[in-house]
Amino acid sequence: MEILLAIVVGTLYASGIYLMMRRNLVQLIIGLGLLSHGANLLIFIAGGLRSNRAPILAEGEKGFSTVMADPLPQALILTSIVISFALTAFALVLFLKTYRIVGTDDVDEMKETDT
Amino acid sequence: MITDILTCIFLLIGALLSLVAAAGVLRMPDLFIRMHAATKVGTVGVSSITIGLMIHFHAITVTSRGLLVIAFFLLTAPVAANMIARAAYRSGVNLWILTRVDEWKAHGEIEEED
Amino acid sequence: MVEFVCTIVTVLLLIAFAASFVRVVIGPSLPDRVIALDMAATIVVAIILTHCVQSGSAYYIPAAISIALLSFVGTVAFALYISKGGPS
Amino acid sequence: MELFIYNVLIAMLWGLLTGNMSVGSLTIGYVLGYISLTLLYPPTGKKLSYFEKSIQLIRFVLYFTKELLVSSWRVARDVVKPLPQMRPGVVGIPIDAKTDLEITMLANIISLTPGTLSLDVSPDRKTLYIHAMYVLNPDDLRKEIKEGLERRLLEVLR
Amino acid sequence: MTLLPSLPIIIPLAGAVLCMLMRRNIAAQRVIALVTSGIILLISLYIMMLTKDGTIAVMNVGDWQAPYGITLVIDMLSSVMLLLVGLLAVGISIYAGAALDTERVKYGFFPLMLILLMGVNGAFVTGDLFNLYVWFEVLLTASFILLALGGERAQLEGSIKYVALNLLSSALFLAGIGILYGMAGTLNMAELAQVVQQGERGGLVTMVAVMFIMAFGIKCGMFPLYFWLPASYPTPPHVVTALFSGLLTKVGVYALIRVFTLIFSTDPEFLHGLILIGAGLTMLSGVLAAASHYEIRKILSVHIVSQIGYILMGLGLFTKLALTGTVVYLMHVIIVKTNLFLIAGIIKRIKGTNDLHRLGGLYKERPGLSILFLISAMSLAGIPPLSGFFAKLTLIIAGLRAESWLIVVVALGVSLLTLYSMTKIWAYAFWKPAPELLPDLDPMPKGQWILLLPVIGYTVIIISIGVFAGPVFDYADLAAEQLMEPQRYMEAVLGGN
Amino acid sequence: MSSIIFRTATRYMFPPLLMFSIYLLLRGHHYPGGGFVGGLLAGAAFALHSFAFGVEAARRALRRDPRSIMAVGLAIALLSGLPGLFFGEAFMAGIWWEIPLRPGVTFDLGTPFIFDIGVYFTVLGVLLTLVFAIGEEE
Amino acid sequence: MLILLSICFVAALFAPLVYRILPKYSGALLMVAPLAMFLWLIKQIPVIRHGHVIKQTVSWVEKLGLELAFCLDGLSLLFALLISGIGILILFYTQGYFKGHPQQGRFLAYIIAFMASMLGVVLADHLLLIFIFWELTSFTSYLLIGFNHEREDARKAALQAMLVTVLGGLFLLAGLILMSNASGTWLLSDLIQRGAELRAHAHYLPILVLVCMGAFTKSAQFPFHFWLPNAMQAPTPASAYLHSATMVKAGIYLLARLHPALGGTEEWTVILTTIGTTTFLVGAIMALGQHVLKRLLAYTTVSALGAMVMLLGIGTEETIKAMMAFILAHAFYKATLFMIAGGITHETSETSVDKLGGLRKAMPYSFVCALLAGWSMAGIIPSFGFVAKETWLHALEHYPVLIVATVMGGAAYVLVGYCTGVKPFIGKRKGGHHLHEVPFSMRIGPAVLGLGCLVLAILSEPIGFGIVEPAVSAITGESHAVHLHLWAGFNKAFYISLGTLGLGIGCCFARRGFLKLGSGLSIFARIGPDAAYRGILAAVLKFAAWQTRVLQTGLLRDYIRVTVLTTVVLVGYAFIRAGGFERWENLMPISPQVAMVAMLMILAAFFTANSKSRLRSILSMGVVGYGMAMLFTFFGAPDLAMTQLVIETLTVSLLAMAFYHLPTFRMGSSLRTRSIDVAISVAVGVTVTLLVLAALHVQTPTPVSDYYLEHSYKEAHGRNVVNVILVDFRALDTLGEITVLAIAALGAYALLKLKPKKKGASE
Ligand code: NA
Ligand code: NA
Repeated sequence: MEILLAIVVGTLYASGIYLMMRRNLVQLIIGLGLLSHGANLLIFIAGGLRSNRAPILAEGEKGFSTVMADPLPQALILTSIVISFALTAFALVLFLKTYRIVGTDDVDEMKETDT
Repeated sequence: MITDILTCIFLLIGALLSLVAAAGVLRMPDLFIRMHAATKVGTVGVSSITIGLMIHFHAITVTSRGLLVIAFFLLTAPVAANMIARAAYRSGVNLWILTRVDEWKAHGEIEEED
Repeated sequence: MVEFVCTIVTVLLLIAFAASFVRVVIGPSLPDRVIALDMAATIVVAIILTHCVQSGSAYYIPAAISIALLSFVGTVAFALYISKGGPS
Repeated sequence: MELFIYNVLIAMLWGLLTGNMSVGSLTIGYVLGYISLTLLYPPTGKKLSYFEKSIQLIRFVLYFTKELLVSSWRVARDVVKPLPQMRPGVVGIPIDAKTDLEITMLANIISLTPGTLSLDVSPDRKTLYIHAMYVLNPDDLRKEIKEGLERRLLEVLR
Repeated sequence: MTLLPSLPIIIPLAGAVLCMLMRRNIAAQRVIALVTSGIILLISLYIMMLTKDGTIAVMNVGDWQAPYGITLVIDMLSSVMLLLVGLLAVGISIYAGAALDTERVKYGFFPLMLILLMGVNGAFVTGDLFNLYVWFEVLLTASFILLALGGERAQLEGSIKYVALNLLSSALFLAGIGILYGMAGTLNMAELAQVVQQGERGGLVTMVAVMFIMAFGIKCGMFPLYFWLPASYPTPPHVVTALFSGLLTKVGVYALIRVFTLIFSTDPEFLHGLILIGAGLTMLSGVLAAASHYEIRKILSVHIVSQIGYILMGLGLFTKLALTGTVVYLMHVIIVKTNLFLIAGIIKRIKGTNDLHRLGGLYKERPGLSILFLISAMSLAGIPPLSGFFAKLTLIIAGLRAESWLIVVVALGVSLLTLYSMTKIWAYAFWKPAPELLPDLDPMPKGQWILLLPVIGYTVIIISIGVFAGPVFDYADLAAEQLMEPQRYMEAVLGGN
Repeated sequence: MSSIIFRTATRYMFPPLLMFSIYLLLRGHHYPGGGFVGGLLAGAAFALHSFAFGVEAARRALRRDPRSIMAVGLAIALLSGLPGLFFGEAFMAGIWWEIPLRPGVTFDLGTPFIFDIGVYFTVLGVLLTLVFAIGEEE
Repeated sequence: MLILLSICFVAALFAPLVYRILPKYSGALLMVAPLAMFLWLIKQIPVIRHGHVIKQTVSWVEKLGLELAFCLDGLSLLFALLISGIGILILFYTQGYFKGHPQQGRFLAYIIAFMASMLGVVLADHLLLIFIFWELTSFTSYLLIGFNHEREDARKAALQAMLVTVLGGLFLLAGLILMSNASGTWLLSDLIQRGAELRAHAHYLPILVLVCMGAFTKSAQFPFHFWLPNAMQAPTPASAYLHSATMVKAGIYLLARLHPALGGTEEWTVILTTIGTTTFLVGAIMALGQHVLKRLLAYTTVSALGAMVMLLGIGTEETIKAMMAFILAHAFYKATLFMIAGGITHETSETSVDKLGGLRKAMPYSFVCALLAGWSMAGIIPSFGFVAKETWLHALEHYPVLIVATVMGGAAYVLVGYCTGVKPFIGKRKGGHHLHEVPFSMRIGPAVLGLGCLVLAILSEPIGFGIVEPAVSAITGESHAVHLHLWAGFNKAFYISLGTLGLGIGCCFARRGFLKLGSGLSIFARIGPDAAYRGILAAVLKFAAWQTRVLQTGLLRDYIRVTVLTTVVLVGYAFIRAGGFERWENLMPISPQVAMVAMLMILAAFFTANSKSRLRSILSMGVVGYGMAMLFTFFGAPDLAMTQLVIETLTVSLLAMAFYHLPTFRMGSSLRTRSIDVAISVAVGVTVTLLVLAALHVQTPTPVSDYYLEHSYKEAHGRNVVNVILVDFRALDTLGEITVLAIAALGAYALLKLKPKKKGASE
């Protein structure tokens, strides 16, 4: 199972990188999105898929009796999801603005600052 | 036991309905017809699965929340469908060639609106 | 039994999900893709609910409601986009 | 008055959500609902009358469920068939519904019923355009909706 | 310790929140920013007092004992970095208050700056790997916005590259964290270090370590990962570039130092060798790029890269003396670089441009400014007895002691080219007679003396680092000593078990 | 403009949505949910409002600028870390009070919960800042 | 010592201020600093004479072993006397030379700072301290050479001088550090004791070469001599001081200083003698072809420096004695001639010897001084130049080849002495305008030094044992008796000296020929070291521009490619180095749901990446997100599933809202570009997959999480462990997270609302 999921992670990273190398600003954003999906899934898998039971203590119980899913990677991924959402939102506006000011959404044409 | 069987039945019905809806979405000839399949059968499908869920747990908290799920779906689905259909119709999405009547005749008039 | 049926149900739902994904990909118009995605979200809700039954934990129900609501908001946003004449 | 009911409904909804129908819980629900409503409506002197219409409501729900199941079956069958039998069309239906709530409810109910999908309300709010899957005769369809769904719905609402 | 180590995080956040609440009151925002910066400085001084005897200050946030909660750890290196942040914050606040247009302030310059400081401080004090990631994102986000704020074309274009490449780095970082967590079952850096040093997972550890080199390498502007830096740094207002140059890349370097002295110290031959190679190429590539530019801010920006090379050189050599050099270099370069950018800002104000071909005559007209520039520039070039000299000297001694001839040759050569670049600015902007075509835009902009305040202050610091190199080296040496003995860090955090 | 149907539906969905968001916030400590998702849903409610009635109306319904809400949320989150200090514990240490609702039933109010409220408001403010700003774009 | 040195630096620091307040008396006031030093040094002569060494040490940078260690012995005393003594005179001279010049204050500051640095070089006992002052002399000389900064030539010359000397300085630094590493001490006085050890060390040759590089660049040895004539762009006081009397001799000083430690080996002798002799001759020959006063002097300075290195290279007691005498003689006559040359140019605005003449009437004082100095330079009795040359020739008794060289060089000195000391003053007046003598302050220096040439000669004996002897002892490391005589009788040396003079006079008559030769030699300007310097500089700049162009293409794609490829290669290498995989254990069995979701996600990712329609791309990404949510659901993460779905929907909606304002996809890349990108992306994918797989087999039980599961309800009052982690165990993360959210929103808002201003509005 994990092997299959590892391939998924690889695919997400690959697609993300590929999209980032395209010329369009929107593709850049989508690429970043896929990349963050990939990273999240990687944490999820690497953190260990030890159980499918949610780490939530049932009403009335005082302690867990069976193996639960590891809660820490979940918390990490949650944080990471939110952060990448924030960045995606900002990047989106940034790109929107860039398109307005530069007059194109072609990344290849944006090399004024480098030379 | 009986609850289990009922649960299974409702779940399966839901799944099959969703499958049918999906088939509709794939097969139907134009957007509007596809929407009939997508929104309605999907809604009924989810509701059916929710009923299965409520039967399975037969607990008041689960049932109340299940009812809420159904209620939210019944509330949102038609509105969403309406919004999309209206927008699509006005923006000139093609009707199926066999469409019999078009009494609205506002098809593709979006520009006038804005 | 329930667990087994749940697996079957999930697989069926996933097939439906795949079908709606195909519609997302082939379009042809934007509204087509949008309703297909909306339906995909609905199917995800169904899968989550099925998983509730399978795992015996009802924790996922609020998640289902949230998705229903959010996907509604999303669909509306797309509808507005379409009615503003946004290009696909 | 309408708002009051609505508020009570919200309070009950709260109870449902928390799974706790105690007085305290309902009060919290009421207060939350009140806050939400005040956000929506700045206080006005609007006054509405209302009475319980539970019997009509139940009748309506039963009718609607039947319609839902029947037409679901029809659509589902058609989807699976190798050659679909549908005759779609866009039809305008003159409506008696007046208020926003009435129009919306009607449109939604129509949309929920498989085989029909409301598209838009005319600017003069007198006609509801729908897309239907089986339009053998537009006038039959009009009649079916006006006599069936709209009448029963307005009964409940008025 | 229940509060102190967290204050460098709390105070700027509180200041930022206050600024956000006082959105419309620009004057109040300026005051808040300045006061907050002042408090940050005072706190960092106090922390320095506490840690100067070698104490490692540890605080468990929320009273959850390590490794379960997030632990804040301040050793000498962190302490030094915090102090630098404090110094920078005060100067930048003063400068920004006078230099920035009201529009930028209205749209949140000060809260963004304070949040940037929060992120930077957070990165310096945290003892938790994932928390480090969070602070990185905080400061990156703040920097994205500061970079783009204003919305001029160059800014936006630069921002896009900056955003794209830094997010790529974040994805790498995150992947590294995920794998490390899966391997060690903890995120606490001290415990991670313990697990890694038990050494059963050598191969994988090295792989992950390489990922960390890459992730932090992008952030700190290492060769060949630094492209975003020259593309973006010369675009925002000078005060923003000054802030960035002082802090952003340095956080990346700090992270590299922290992680590669504490956690990944098991395979120095390969890993630190890799860093050393990177360091050499970085300093060379950066300085060459600087030699090819004729715009002050571009020269200074690519020079950042070159200086990163020096800082990394100490880490790559991985001896106590080398790390001492690295710490001194950090102290030196943060202040000097910031100061140079601030001076470039003043030049832009006076002359309306930073283009060397269009500038001139400043030496004649502004002897004071000239001297301020010259001191910073020569410090950067390593002319004794200014701050940069001691930093480079230490690294070179360390390199020769380690018999890493090649890196020493590169470091010395780069030093010469740095001198070349600095004298280029000096010759073109200051010595050369002013080209006729450039009118003196604003002979004495009002409030210019306020802009000079931080510059003078930093210049005094630059000279002081040289003159009082003794005490400076005592601190740096202590920092290096702690870095070379990670056992102390682990004991301080985990309580010796 | 949007249709009557959508406007009406929004009017009736708005309060339950807000309520649901608060429900998620309150239950978050024990069940899935929490300040983040709660805040997002509250934001979604206002976003819907802005779709239906325009951004101006949504701003009026919100009463305060979303950026202020955001700042207040951050302030709450930050301040929730301080009570621990008065009890001699560390920054962000959880302090819990048991609030009796009725005899025998208590509600655990703790600083982590207050922190979650801060998250709620921050997220609400953030989402609306974004939605309104993009919505107001020409 | 330290205090006196500090006073000098302080004087430099306050020079502009002093000048601004008291412009007329600034020179005199500031002179107090070097004067104090000079007097103190004079006082020490007897002490040093008796073989004592004065030391002073103040700790500075303990951790680096760097101390402010100073040591005064015979060698440093001689140099320090020269530096402070001539420095005083130069300050007088400056007063007149720069009268009314707006930047005189700055000049004073620079030159006093230089003087202090130079004193530091010769007094320092710590290797690093020497280097510090060494670099300071380079730096101050940069400011001095570039003093006429509005002239491009001056700027270029300043840069050249600094680059060359600093380059040498860096070599020197490396040499010094290696030396310290090899000997285990930083102190010169200790180092000298460990000479044998050092000479036997494996790093001896590198050390020697590095130190020589430092010394040769500073002392303008061939092939680094070119900067010195160019440095004549400096104002004359600076040239007189730096480029004749002091700075250029720093290299000589250093070599002399290190002679006991490094000298006496074959390598030492070969390197120093070869380079020294070459420089001596090259300088002399180049001087012949010059007609500009200062350049004439500059080339002979180069030559003289070569002679000193040559003499030091031979390293016998005699040659060292000769070297010291020559240093003394050279400092006196060369500084005088420079000052006279400056005075002439100051009054006539003329720089070429050939356009000058008949100034004796107008400038009698100058003439006398110049004559004395020129006399000494030509090495004619009675002058100290003669004494030095006698000693020199005597010392070279056993080196006939070098004697020939000396004769040739000496002849050139005669010519230059004539051209600069005599020729401008005799013959017909050239240039009609009204001329007068230089101001008084400009006469003091030449007068003192010019007379000094004579006086020293007369006082040869006491100078010899009082000053030269301790210096020689310091260089050789053992005590010697030095006797200098004005008149040593008609010995071989005298005859050779006489011959030299004759040859020199002959040269004076053949000067026209030499000028032609000089223009012929100007070919060296194109192929010589100067050209090499320019060529190297240009090549470096060209390479720099090329690398910047190649690396900083401006294309984000290129940046990502390089970044990603580097990562892939290095991680892949680490993977191979680690020996690939081990076996996996405890993998979960494949479940059909998960497998399907995985396949769907792969497909969705593919369609996201490969789509001509941006909405298809975006919605496909939504599907990926839904897939993530389903995985989270299947593996027990309800919070994650919920958040993922909500966020995914929001993201897609926000994108849709923004799309309204963005154009549709238009630009595609070429097939080649896409193929490369696909290859790179696949490489990334494979690497990441391998990484995850490699990570799978090392998973450990997670004690941290068990702690959370156990304590979440008991101590943190929460049943939902994930939420408890977020708001309690790791609340700080969440605080950071919402901060990110808040500022991202703030930024987006600002970006949308803030309209860019017109150009140049900010800063
Ligand atoms: Na639906
Ligand atoms: Na929906």
